[in-house]
Amino acid sequence: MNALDLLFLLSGATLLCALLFGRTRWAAPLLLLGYAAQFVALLQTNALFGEPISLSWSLVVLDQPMHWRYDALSWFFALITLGAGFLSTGYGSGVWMRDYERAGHSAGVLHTALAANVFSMVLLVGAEDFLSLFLGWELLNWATFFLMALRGGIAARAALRYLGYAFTGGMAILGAMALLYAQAGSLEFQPIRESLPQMSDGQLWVLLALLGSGFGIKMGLLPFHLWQAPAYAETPGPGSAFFSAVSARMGLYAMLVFFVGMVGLARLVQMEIPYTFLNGRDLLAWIAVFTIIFPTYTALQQQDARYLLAWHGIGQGGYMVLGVLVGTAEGSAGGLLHIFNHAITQVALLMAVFAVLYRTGTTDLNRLGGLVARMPLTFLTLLFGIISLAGLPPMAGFVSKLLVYRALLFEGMPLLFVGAIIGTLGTILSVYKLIHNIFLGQLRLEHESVQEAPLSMLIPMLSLSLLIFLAGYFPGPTLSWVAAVQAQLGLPVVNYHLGGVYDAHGGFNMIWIVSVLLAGFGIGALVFFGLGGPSKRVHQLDNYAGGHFLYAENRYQYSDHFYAGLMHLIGPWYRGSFQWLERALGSIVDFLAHFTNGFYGIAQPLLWSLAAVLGIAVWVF
Amino acid sequence: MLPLILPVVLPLLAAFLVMPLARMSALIARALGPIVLTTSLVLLLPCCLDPPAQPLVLAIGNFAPPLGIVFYGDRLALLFANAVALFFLLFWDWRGGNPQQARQDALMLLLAASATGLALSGDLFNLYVFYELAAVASFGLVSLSGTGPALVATVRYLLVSAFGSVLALAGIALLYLQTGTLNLAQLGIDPEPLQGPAGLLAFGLMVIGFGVKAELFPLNYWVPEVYASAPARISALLAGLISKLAVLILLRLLVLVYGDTAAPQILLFLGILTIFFGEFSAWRAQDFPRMIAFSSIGQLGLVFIAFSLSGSWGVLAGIAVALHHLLVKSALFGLAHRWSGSLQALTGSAQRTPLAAALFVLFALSLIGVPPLPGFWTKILVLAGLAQEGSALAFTGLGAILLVTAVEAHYLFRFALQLYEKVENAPAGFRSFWEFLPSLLLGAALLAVTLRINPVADRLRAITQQAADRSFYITQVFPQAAAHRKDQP
Amino acid sequence: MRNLAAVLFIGGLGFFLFVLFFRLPLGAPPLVAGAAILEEGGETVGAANLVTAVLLAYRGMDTLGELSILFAAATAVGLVLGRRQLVVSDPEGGFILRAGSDLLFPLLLVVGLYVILHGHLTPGGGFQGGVILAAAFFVPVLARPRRGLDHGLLSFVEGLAGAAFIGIGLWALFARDAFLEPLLGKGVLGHLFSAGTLPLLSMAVGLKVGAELAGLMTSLMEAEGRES
Amino acid sequence: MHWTHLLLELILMPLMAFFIGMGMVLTLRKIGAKLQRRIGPPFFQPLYDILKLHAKETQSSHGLIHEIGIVMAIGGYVAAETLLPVPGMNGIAQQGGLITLAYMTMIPSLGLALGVGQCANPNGSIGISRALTAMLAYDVPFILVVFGTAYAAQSTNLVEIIAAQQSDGIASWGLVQNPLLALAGLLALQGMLGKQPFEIYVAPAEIATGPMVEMGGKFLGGLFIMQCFQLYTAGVLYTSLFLGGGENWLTFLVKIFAVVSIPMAIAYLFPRFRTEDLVRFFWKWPTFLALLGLAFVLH
Amino acid sequence: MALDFVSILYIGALGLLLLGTFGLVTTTHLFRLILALALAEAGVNLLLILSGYRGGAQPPILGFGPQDMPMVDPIPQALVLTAIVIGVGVQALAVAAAVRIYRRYGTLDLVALKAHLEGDLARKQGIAPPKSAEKPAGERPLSPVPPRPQEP
Repeated sequence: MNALDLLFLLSGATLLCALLFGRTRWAAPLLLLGYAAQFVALLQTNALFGEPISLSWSLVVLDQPMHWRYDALSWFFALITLGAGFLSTGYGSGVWMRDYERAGHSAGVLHTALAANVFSMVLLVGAEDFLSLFLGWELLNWATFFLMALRGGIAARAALRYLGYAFTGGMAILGAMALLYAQAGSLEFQPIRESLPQMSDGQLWVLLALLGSGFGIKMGLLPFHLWQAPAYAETPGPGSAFFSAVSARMGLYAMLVFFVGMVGLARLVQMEIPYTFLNGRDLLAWIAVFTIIFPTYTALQQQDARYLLAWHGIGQGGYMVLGVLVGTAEGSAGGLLHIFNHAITQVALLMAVFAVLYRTGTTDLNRLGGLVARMPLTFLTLLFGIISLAGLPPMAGFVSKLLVYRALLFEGMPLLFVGAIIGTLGTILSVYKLIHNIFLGQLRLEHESVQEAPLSMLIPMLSLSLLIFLAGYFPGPTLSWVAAVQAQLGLPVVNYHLGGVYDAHGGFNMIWIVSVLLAGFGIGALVFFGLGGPSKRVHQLDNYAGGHFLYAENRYQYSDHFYAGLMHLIGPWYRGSFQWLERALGSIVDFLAHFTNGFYGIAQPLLWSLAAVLGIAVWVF
Repeated sequence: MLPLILPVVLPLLAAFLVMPLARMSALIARALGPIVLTTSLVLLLPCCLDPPAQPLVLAIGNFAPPLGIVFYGDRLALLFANAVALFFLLFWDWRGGNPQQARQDALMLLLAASATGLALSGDLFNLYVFYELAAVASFGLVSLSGTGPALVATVRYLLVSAFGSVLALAGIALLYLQTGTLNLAQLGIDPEPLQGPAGLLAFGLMVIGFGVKAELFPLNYWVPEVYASAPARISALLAGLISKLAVLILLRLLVLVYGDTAAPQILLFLGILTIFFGEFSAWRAQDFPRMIAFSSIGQLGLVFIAFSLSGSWGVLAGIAVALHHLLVKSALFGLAHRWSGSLQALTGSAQRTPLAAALFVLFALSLIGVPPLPGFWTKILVLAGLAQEGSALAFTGLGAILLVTAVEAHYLFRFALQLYEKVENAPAGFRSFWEFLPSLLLGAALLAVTLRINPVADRLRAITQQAADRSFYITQVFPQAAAHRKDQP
Repeated sequence: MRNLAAVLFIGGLGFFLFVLFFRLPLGAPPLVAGAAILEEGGETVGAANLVTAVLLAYRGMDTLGELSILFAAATAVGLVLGRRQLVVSDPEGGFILRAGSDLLFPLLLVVGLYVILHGHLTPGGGFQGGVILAAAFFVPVLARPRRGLDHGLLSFVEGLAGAAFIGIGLWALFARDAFLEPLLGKGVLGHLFSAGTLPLLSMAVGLKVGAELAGLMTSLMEAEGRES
Repeated sequence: MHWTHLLLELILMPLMAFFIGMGMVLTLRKIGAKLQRRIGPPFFQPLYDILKLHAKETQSSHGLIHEIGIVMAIGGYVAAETLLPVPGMNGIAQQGGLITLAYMTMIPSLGLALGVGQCANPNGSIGISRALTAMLAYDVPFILVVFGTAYAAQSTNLVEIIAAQQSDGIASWGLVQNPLLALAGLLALQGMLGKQPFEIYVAPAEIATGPMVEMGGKFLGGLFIMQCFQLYTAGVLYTSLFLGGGENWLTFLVKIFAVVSIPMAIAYLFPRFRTEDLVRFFWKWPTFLALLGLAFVLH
Repeated sequence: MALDFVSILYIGALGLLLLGTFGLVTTTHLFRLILALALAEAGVNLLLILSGYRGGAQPPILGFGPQDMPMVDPIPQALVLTAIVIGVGVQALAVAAAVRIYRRYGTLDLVALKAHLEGDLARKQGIAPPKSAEKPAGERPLSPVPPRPQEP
């Protein structure tokens, strides 16, 4: 039994524990232990820097072998999965869960759903043939659906919508599998890899469309992104955090395996679209850029913190795809690194928002404000998170985005570059609105006695904040993982050092940048606190504007239509365009159903049977 | 030889006797059916679990084929015969209490006998007779409740069924006109003349004729209303079992005579239309029986598509899909016994009967093909086969299956979520779990198959090997013909 | 519109059917199974009427199925029409009807039995005779609707007749290991007591058909007359 | 490079930037005064202003973030200056690059935004909302300009970009090589500095409606320092990208003062744009110019 | 090929079949449908019996005619006998059902009956009567999550 067997066993055992003991008091410690044990087993596999490791067991079903194997890519994704599982469980284990149960929900179900998600992801990222990939994929889809739906109500409807998308995606993948099987005679990766060069461009385009949409739906790539934000936002706290960290990235994982690992970017570039200047890679890259822009600006419109963050989660996925598609060492490193950096960022952000929800009972951005003095540590987490999310130094998100920008720049892709930047600017705008509307501005009277988030929630939040900062300060370790993944995928490998990267176009060193920035803050503090006299602290509720006292009972927080001017301008550009598409599809299904149902409403449809007979007669004649 | 003939004859005998007996002792009359079916099961089960190497071939009355009628029991036929006994026992009206109980039992026994006959008979006209017997018995059974809707539905069903019979009979006449024989094996010895337009037309007529029971579009308009108004047990048997047996006739014809012609294309085309109409209609269904009735139509479309694939792949895929649907759809109709009302009214049912709701979810998952449940393997067989086929129609079929499966998943889980919704005054549904015991058993069977997928697949392959081999069938029925043919080349 | 489409469809179908049919060897179809039966039917089964030989021996299973169908139909009709107390409103027939029916009854009975018993020799047989028997029992009902027929008795007869058919088959199964194989001596071709068990089977068929058809017709008539 | 040397550079660069920035503030005010036919402030007025503001007695703070915001505003620029090479001093320009610098300059804006947000004055929040929107507007052409110049030099390293421009006299200047980009950059600069017609988010004329509404005393003083840095950064950045950087201190100073003078001169010619109009403007003309310029660079 | 005796018979058989089918597909009156069904069945039975017919052959009864004359195929004759009885059974059942239906609904028109059927079924299942709201069973598919807290 090797380490990978152990990992799978432990993952299954954790799921079983959740199923059996999820309701009991020791559920949380037990599960935390389970995730930690999986983590240790994952480290033991040494799949990142060592040789890929195969599962000792394999299945043969209907003559189709099913293997599992962990390589650097699997390891990287499994690491994020297990980390997210561990932290979310930790976050939701203490008082949060007590509250959740008091509201009439079942802790056992939540634990089970979470463990099932982790288990299916551990299974998925080890897939070594399409059958095991699809098995993991579907398990994940249903585990996700389960976790989304378990709160009922709006969440269930969002989950159903998710299911509509995800299952359609699954079917697209299944169709692609059938085509691949017909071509390669097998579903294992190796024969498929060998048969892919023989395929015509037409066949590859079909595969690209099917697999691209199948995997893209999970990722929330345009135009399949509509399901994601409501579904993730309405999931209970730990689940939401877990999802946003890693769930959608499984689509990216599968895309990496197929499009980068098997088809290869070079082949994608060769696939010209007739009558345009575009090729396969450009097409995907543009989809990625629009995935950055549209969801980001949709996020800007949101009035609910959870929705806002969930929309950003979709948008950030675009950077990952974009970076990988650029294909240079820096670009793919940036894309891959952003998976990790975004995961920690998003988890921290959502945890902070759910902490606010836990304390105040709402995440409505128009019903909060001024909480900074009440929940300073949560504020700190959110601050670190938004700086990272917006891609500003000195946090982790900056490093990965910088790599992507540089790659785009040196590859000469100005429009994609500008698209990415526009997305970043939109992110800055929207995260400022987030932090402003929750923590700054007017404190509402009913929140005057709000306490800091409980310790069980603070610990994961603060440790993640630290991680965000450290991953920005010293990106070397994470870059070393990414480099191993690049080598695994056959991409050019990035030259990294502890502080950043260097290459023919220069490089950057985060240690210097961050150090200088910190020193700058020091100087700033020195100037500010040293030069002037002491300042007088005004009470939070003691405010005036334009010479008039503002009464605490009156709501004077500027939160509604925060960017009214901008929205006035760009609102009509994209408002509801995809909603329209979705509704149109729904209406088509509706119409078809209506049409087919009509047949069953005919009083005397023997004429149809006669027509069938006639048709057959014509056919055979 | 007893396993071939007694499962057909004994239920008939019992059916004839049950009404006179009921006048003497209700108890004996009630016990007769289960006893007979159990006997059949006992006779058949050894053949199915440990099948003989050679198929059982029985010339009725010792009249050598093609003079007399032949019963041909290969692994496939025996499996289905076994399934008949098993499913009739499962969905037997154990409760009783109907004033017309004896008649109902008699009809059930007739249906069982005809179903077994459909599985075993190797003579085309004999198959037609059993098919008609199944039809007439089912007319009686679906109108059991005697309500207005049931009667109207029955009459509509009867009309299309009779129309189909007329066409099927015309097809049989056309065949006989060309070959002078009705024995399937003999038809297969020299299929050449039948592969012309006239032979194909005969096949087409039979497709339409037997397609009525097999819920083939456009002959399936009776399905939703009949299943909505008939007792759920009967629906389970009709949708699960009888439809598959009707397909079985077409399978035999395809394998023996029409394998290399345009016939599979016809099936593929109609199958695509069937799956499309079924699943899309189900999407709008507002009550549970009709939802699964439409879903059943869709699944049978899948069966047709599967059987249209060439070679033994198609047979394997078809048998797998058919057996899977047999299991799942019967079980779903088993749930419809209490969940007979609108979907809306079932909101929150999981609160009172969590087991039934869980079963529904399990069956729904398997139905839409979620790995590792058996439904997935059957579906991937069909899809891979279609992709290998490579024709435009096959790709259309591929796309259609994928599309409608997505639709199917949506409506099934729309309902599943409804079941799990939290409401005040959750509907009671089942009074005890005995009421959905058949579904429970079938669910357990489904899980067992999931775990033992490879042995089951091996078994299916062995079945396919026999069923898909044209010359094997012919040799078994006409040893001399094979010898004769061997000399020829 | 619907009729127009129907006309077009029927026309098209008719065209194809005619074209296809007239390519076939009409009037001289291949004689495969039939030839063998014509060849050896007389010897193996011992019935002069080869149609009856086919019906009751070679394809006895079909006949059994057909009996079952009729039985199923009768049972289903019984189910559909229900078993409530009959209120027959039809008045008693006139004198001529009554006298005619009284006269016809024995005549039909005898003819029916004759046709049944000679089924293996001359055209006719269980079905034909059974229908005549049914008519024989139905005619008095027409004349005297209120009297009706005893459905219990009918069902008893039909049940027993069906059971007898199967019983003879099973007897063969246990005696000769083949269901429905004709037993007993073949006799001399053309004699009344020939063809082994065939006349017995014919008898069973006749009785069953007669009972069932009579029952069916009476049920329908009763249903017609019942006021609700 | 010896570490003491580097340390010295790191200390000197922000310090110089501060003083040059003060000089720029003075210049701007002088130019404004000249245009309005006033005499203008005395030479040390900027320094007086800063000292005066810090010396004020009423300094109401709305909380820690209010103060940290100012710290971030100053600190961010202090750090940014070390990324901007000046003649003879490169600082850590090699370790970062153009994009890093661009993002580094957003830190002060974020700090300011946080500080203003904490004040709970709706008018302040409105100002921030406008400022961020304006940033969205002018950054698009600006980023295109950055892209074009960096792509032309095949480097994001400012030292190399400057070196490339100094290789062949004026002919190799960015201004000559890519005049369209230079023009677009100039327009972006105008927005970045918040000068007319893009000064709505600063709202210098309406104290009560803008980011500064709650700022007094040393808070305003901090912002004043920040403005010095901001002017300096903009001038040096533009010079480095298009005017060949500084061959020596003299040309360097001339160039950067010239650069910041232009917006001031233009400013008085225009009325004010509304926020939406501002966005519309920047996404139309400068972006178009920059794209055109970029096309020249790429081909 | 001239129209010989057999051809005329075949034309008759097919004609009956087509006529019955025409009736089946055009009429909506239940009783007429049953009659049309009988017509089509007759046609098919004729077709079936013709499939064993050989020109100039005698009935398959031994000792009925001259010894050396060819006899017609006895099998179709037996088949037809079976088919006729099957037809009788089905028609009897149909008529019985029609009687009950007429008593229940007072009409034999299938259009009306189908409307009754749908209406009664809807009432029994507790769903909206057909063709009223035109609303699918649950939500529209892929419908946006309805009461979203954010602005539209």
